[in-house]
Amino acid sequence: MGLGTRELMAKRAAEEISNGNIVNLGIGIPTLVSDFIRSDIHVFLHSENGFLGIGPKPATSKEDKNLINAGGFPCTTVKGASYFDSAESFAIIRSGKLDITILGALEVDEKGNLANWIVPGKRVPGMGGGMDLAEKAKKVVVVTTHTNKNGSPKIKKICSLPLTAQTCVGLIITELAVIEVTEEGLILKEIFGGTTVDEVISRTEASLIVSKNLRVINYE
Amino acid sequence: MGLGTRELMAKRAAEEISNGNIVNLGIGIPTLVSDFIRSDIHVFLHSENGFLGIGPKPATSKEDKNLINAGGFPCTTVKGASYFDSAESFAIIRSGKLDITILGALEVDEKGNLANWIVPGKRVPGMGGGMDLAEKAKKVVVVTTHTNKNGSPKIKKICSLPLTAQTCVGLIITELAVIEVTEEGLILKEIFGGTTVDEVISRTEASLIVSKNLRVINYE
Amino acid sequence: MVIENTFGKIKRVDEAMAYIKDKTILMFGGFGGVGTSPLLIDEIIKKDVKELTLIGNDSGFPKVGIGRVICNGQAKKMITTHIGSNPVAGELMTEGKMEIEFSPQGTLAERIRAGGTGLGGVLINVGLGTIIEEGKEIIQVDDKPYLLEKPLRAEVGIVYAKVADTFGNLIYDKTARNFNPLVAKASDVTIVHAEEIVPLGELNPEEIITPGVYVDIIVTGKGGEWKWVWEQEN
Amino acid sequence: MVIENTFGKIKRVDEAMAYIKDKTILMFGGFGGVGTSPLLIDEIIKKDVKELTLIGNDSGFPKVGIGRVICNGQAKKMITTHIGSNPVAGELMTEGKMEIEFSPQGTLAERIRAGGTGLGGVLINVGLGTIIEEGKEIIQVDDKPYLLEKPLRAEVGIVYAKVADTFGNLIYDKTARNFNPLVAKASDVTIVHAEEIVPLGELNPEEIITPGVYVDIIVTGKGGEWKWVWEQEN
Repeated sequence: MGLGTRELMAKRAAEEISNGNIVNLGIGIPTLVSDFIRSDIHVFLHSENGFLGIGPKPATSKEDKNLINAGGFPCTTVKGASYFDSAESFAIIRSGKLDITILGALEVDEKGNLANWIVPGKRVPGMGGGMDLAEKAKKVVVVTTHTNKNGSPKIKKICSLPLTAQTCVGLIITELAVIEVTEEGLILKEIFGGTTVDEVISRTEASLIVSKNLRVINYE
Repeated sequence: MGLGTRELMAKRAAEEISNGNIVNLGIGIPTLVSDFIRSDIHVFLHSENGFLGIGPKPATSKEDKNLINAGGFPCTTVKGASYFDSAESFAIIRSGKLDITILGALEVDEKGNLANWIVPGKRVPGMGGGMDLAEKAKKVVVVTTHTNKNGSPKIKKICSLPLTAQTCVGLIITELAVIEVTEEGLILKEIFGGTTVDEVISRTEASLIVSKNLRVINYE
Repeated sequence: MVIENTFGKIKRVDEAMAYIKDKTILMFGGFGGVGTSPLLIDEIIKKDVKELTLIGNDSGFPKVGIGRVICNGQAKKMITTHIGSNPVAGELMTEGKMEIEFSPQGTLAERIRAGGTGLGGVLINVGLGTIIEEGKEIIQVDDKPYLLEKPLRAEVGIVYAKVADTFGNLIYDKTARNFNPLVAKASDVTIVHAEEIVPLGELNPEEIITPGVYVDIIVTGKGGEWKWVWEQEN
Repeated sequence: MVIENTFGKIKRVDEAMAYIKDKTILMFGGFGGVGTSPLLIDEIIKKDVKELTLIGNDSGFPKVGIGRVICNGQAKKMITTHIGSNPVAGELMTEGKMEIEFSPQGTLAERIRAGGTGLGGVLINVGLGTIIEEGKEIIQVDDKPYLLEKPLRAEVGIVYAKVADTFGNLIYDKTARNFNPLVAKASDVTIVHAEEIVPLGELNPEEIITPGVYVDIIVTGKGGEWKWVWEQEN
């Protein structure tokens, strides 16, 4: 049985995580990443509400109403977990102790600017912890569909939506490609099997520099 | 057996403490105050290092090297005590949760300015927590000898030494008298038995307004 | 076990509720409703006080946490980080019936901590180059720009704890801690709903998270328990 | 009990000491020497590194805590609140051999916390109208003046804990906690001397004071224990 598109993206994102990393996973596809973290490494998942060391989802009827991740879902703890208040939770982020955050996006641009919290006049949910994460994590990985529902590119020359944080994104993972943000611009490093470089370029507004060592990802 | 001068001052200072009060006692004479707090009230003594609920001195050989008050001496805890870090300890002070601090003084003046941390060129020990306490406690009670070793008044028109905090002192207790700091000036409210109003005035540089209800303190 | 009310802090719920009135500035613990007192939320709805200013992490869900108060039309303003889980909050905002001031989550937590710690403000560089800058002073420290974020305090704070002793020393339960220790410190009147009240000396001094010095009123009791979204889904 | 060094943080004392060199900016936990690691102080003296900048609450006593390092002539500067318990520190200052920068105790604690919390500074109104104002920017917030107090960080922090697990989650012992949790967060390299190291999972997540995320190196062992002043008096 092959992986769905969301799972492919999550699996690729999990490759970014190394032993000992402190990781924060946003809601949506990023949450799926935890299923693909290598079993031979030990990482700590951080939850904004005030908790380091998220474990797997509990069995039904084993949920604890006071043990909930930042997305609002029941969870468990791993060995070495700790609870703290929300100020301490963001102290961990703000002081640069978070190795990786994996977030969704509405738009990303050539400079690595990220917009993922507001569509003025339409959807104004608030930024939650998104600005802290995007601004302060050592590495920001964006996992997003390559285009929006209307087929418009989400990887833009310049973000048009209000920003979450400036020049924060390090890596973009979509269902088509993996793109690195560098000072030289966006580098197309990898494509998923089933697409082509031309398709990726045609569905991207931003300029892409095609890597000389382009990897084609074929899981399984 | 009568009380010594230091104990008389400490006993008078203890009268300022009410049930439920959070109290910080400075080193020296203020430390003695705890021996005179009424046994029918429940107060919590605060220690700057990070501790609320100081108990009596432990028996010799029962000392715990990790249970020490801010003055550096072994202590015990009362029921309801809590430990915290030094930032939290001063959060309690800075946020106005300390009802009374009882401190020593080098000089106090008519406006309630306090100098108790530095004698330039002579003694520069640092302010420790003195500035926080003097600035932020709800009530600052100064316990001090009326004059210094040379017989010079410590209650001055204007402090000449560098200040610990401005207009912070509420009450001054010496071996001769109890003086309240008000917007009208210093009010001589009480004298200890054995002295006279004239003696107090002659040994004070600041102007004193003698209370119409002058109390003469005769303990025992 | 006899509980002596040595400090007079243990009160009936109606005595506590006397502090929550029309126009009260009310801060609440909780994150997605977890760690928000069901009992006190229920009482606020029963009392039907109006024009509250709410300060807290998020607007809960329509039937969970502070979301119930919002859906009951009791708030005129909210200072928060996220309202996405409560569509009614978004509608009230769009219709101009509830003013919303957004703060990044870490900034909100630090602003509340600053309020409870007697600071005049904190300098934070999250939100630079975004609309969060608007109306805020930018302060340079060693040639780097920071936003001057002002402290937040409330007239009344509602806190949900696992255990309180009679002085108000508190411990919390797992992720229900979240904003509660911050709210406890930043409110003129701190009302704690404790699942259990124990005599003085029962709590280990090493494990106390909130020293009782910050707590004014302690209530206990059942009431208002909601069904969680994940229970509703099942 | 087998301790697995899963995160590679458990090291020998000499490996830890490699980070403490001439001119290192060194922050230390402790208050009057209580909560300062005797082992690490002893090693610093043995290594005889010079021109240290020390950041911590006080200068200890001549034979206790950081005081031993100061009396050994190893510090060129100290940022602290009090040196009264160590006459040698006063002499070195008077002779111009050690520069002293005084901060009020609560301000020092907040400056270190700010350094460990990624803040650009905090606004505090303790010290207004005193010589503590000198050289500091005054910021008005809602027409009230505050001093802009800058964050403090160190290259190396030495922390004394009661128990560490292999990730570096820490608990402390009574008043030996004091500045230690603040120092743990504000140092580029945090070295913990734990009285005991336990396997992951042995510490209760509710009781952990310092999350291991802040800890880089964990050592354990005996050495350098001093006689306390109150023991010397007996």
